[in-house]
Amino acid sequence: MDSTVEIRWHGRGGQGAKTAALLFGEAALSLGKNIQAFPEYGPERMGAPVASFNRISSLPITLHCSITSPNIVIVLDPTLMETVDVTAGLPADGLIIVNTKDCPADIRKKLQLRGGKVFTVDASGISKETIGRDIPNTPLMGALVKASGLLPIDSMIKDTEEKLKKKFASKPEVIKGNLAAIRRAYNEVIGE
Amino acid sequence: MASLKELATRKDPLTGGHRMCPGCGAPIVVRQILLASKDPVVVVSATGCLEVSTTIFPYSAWNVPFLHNAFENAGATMSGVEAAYQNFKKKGKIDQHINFVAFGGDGGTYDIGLQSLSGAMERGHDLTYVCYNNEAYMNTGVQRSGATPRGANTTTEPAGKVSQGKVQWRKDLTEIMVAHNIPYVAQGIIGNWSDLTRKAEKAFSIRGPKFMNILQPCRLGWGYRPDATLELARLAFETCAWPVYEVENGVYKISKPKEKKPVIEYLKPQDRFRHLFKPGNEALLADIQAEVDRRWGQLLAKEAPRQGSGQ
Amino acid sequence: MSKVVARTGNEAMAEAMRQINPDVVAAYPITPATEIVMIFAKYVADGLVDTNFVAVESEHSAMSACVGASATGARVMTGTSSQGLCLMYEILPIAAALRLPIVMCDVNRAISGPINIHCDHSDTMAARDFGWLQIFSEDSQEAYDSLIQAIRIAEDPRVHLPTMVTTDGFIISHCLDRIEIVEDKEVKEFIGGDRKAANSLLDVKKPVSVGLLDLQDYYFEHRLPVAEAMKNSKKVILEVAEEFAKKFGRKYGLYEGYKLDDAEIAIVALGSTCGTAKVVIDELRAKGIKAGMLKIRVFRPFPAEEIAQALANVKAVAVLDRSDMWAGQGGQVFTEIRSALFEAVKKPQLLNYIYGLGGREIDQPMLRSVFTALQSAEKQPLVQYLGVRE
Amino acid sequence: MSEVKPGWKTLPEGDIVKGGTAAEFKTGDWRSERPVWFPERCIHCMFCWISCPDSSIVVKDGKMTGIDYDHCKGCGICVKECPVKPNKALEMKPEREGSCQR
Repeated sequence: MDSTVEIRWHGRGGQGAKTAALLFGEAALSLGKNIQAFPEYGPERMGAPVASFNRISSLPITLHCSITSPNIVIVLDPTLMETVDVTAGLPADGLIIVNTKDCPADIRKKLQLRGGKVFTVDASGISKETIGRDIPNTPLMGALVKASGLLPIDSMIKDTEEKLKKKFASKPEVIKGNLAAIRRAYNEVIGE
Repeated sequence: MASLKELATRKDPLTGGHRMCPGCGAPIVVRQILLASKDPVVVVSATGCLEVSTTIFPYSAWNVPFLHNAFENAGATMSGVEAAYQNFKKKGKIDQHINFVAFGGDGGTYDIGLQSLSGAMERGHDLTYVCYNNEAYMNTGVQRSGATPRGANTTTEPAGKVSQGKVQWRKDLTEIMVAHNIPYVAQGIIGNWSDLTRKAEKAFSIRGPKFMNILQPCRLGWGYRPDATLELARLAFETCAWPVYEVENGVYKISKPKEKKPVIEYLKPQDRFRHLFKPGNEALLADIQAEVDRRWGQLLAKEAPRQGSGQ
Repeated sequence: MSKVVARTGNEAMAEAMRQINPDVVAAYPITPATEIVMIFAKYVADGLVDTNFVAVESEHSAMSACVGASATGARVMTGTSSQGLCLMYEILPIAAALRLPIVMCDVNRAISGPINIHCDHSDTMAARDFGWLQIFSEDSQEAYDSLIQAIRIAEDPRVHLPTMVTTDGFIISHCLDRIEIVEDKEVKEFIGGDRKAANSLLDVKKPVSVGLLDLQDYYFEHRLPVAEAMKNSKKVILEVAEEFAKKFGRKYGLYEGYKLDDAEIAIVALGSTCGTAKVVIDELRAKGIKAGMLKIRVFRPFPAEEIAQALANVKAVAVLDRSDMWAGQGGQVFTEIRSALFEAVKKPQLLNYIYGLGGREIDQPMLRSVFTALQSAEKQPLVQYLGVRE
Repeated sequence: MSEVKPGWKTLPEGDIVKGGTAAEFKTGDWRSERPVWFPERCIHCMFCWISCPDSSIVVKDGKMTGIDYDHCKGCGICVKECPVKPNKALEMKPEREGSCQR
């Protein structure tokens, strides 16, 4: 991977789109990549559609402009597809990963998508079962790794475990749940 | 006092389509207070959640004239609006009565805007200043303010390994306003629309400076389910953590809960106080209860005894 | 008919304010501008004006109240100086972006630190990027005349920008001078009735929202029109000046050339220093030295093309800055003039003198020394400090 | 989806708009759950109307007539404040169900 891979995360304020981009960026960094992770800053409140972004590259990244044609789009909340143009700028060989109980074919129809490759995973369901709350962002990292092949899953999980250990030192169950969620989403994500 | 049916015939001062969080209390404060005005209103807002989220160009949620200037100057800005109005009235250019209402969050009122507010009150402008008080700087991400209660977790005075959130007690702005000897000061909550609209009606019936300090739970900064906004405010009243009262021309009138609940019933449902319930913090909880009791007692003592007054 | 009276700069400004009879004045005391609002407050107390005077608790609140009042469509004025102006800085560009034609009497004074109450232009120069028109006055007469013109300029639909008219602290503000005052009725006629605002915050039937949050998609589109209005204001300033000259006989422009047409050496200056310089220039002229001066009256908008043209045939020019912007490359006026001359095919050699900070004296020998240096300008350092001890 | 926004020459002077334009901005898509109204249970007490932060309870002639789903963000306050017993006149329902059985 010499060229830069650009990722756009679509979520709602409070859903963890920003955190997902940060966590994924950090994991890629510890695996030797050059990375950027940045949110879209606005006055939007909890529940409002928001986006965050990653650039991942084996070369230094000096671009500081917004991402308009992402290689990968991740949708944290399926209801966003009703109003947000989630496929905007997605190239013919792009990937879109959606947190939904729907099948990829249904999503393709819904988005009227011609090119690209569609993946779906019930990240909300997985997080409810593993973490106990609807926080789809961590499982989607697992789905992203599987769909994109950007990073080896074991190293990514190991890195995330270390990050979470620092953050949730007193709550081992949260760490366990998150790691299980990533692993399950990695295994359960369906492509076309 | 206007019934809900009557209030519902008035034009809604705020449209939907603003970008406040789902379940936010601030627009509830605005709607309940402004709906209570029979006369037209003109609004000034300090910078803050309410202002930012209701006026993203070209979308304004305000169905009434609205002006935003800066963070710390809602009092002064409204002073200017009101002075111009008085001038036009004197010259016969306008005869319509208008209620002037300034809104500020606790940051814009207790802290950075206190001087401007104090000046406006002291100069006697005919305006009502409403603090929608969510007890921290929510717009910038839950930083402590002078209104933040002791023990609350904020991003600039967080709960950590060696400290348990905000160390200091909150400042009593309502009493500072009472000390301005203005004709009407009220402290209230959202969650009791009849009390809040009645207080607003009273404020609008009085000429001169009025101040209202309205506790408004913030789901982001306080951490609770979005449908519990009004319920939490009621708990603040029922535990006397946030006394509900009014001071008209120096005379106190206090709303007393049927039964004063322990303050932990109010603290427990909120994420910002979660750390207080960890083992080792019992003394701090007791401390908070003691301070609530002390302040409540102090307030009760200010109310003139009803018996024997001949009224 | 005008009458000749003795007035200090502050009195002259207050007199103009009385004749303008604004709807609202909000102000706070600060030396050396205090007198303006004190005198005006007495006019209010005596019923000589219809103004609502708001004696606020700070300059920040003064400007905030001015914004609030102006948003109703009222004609609004204020006065301040130095730290007071500094305290207003936050609100000054808001007034401009909201296109509120507030008019301010600004008495130039040094800014802290160290604290100093005397004249220099640091306060006003630091406010040069806030979308306010800035008109400097050499004396009380100019301050009086410009303040009356400022109402017309600021409220012109092609401008709709706030405007400050300045005098030099103490040197003019507290110096009794001969000035000609026109009749109240004539001022009223010249101004032409009440302010005509397109929108009013008091229009409860057609509610507007003013001062909204702009994001990446609109902020830029709301900033550019201020620059455009600033450009357009040049024409308006000249039109208003012409009408003023026709009615009252005194002529004003964006700048004033003093014996500049055939000058070989010249200075550029603002404010009271220009009066002293005129005497020095006359002396030099008597000795056959072709000295001249360009007095900048309007610093915002900056008359760049006009100044470049006026200085084209001068051999050497010294720009006198009564403020230092601490950039290590001279003062604000110098930087602007240097930039204005960049494209000019014919341009003078430029020198910069920073002088008179904190009320430090600027007298004839000092000004003579500047002209002497200009005679061998090529040997001089680019930026020099005049009148400071080594 | 990209709207054409006015340039600086066509925008009105100053930072000003007509009041109430936010009604054109839809926030209904913020919802993950929606309140559903059961008119037969409704006593038209207006508690939901006076408590709604999004001005999304539609009232005509002193009676509740429905919910403005264009703007309702699904906070659930209306349901919580509804005093009707035993079954409230408002209930929260998931905004959408999935199609894929796994």
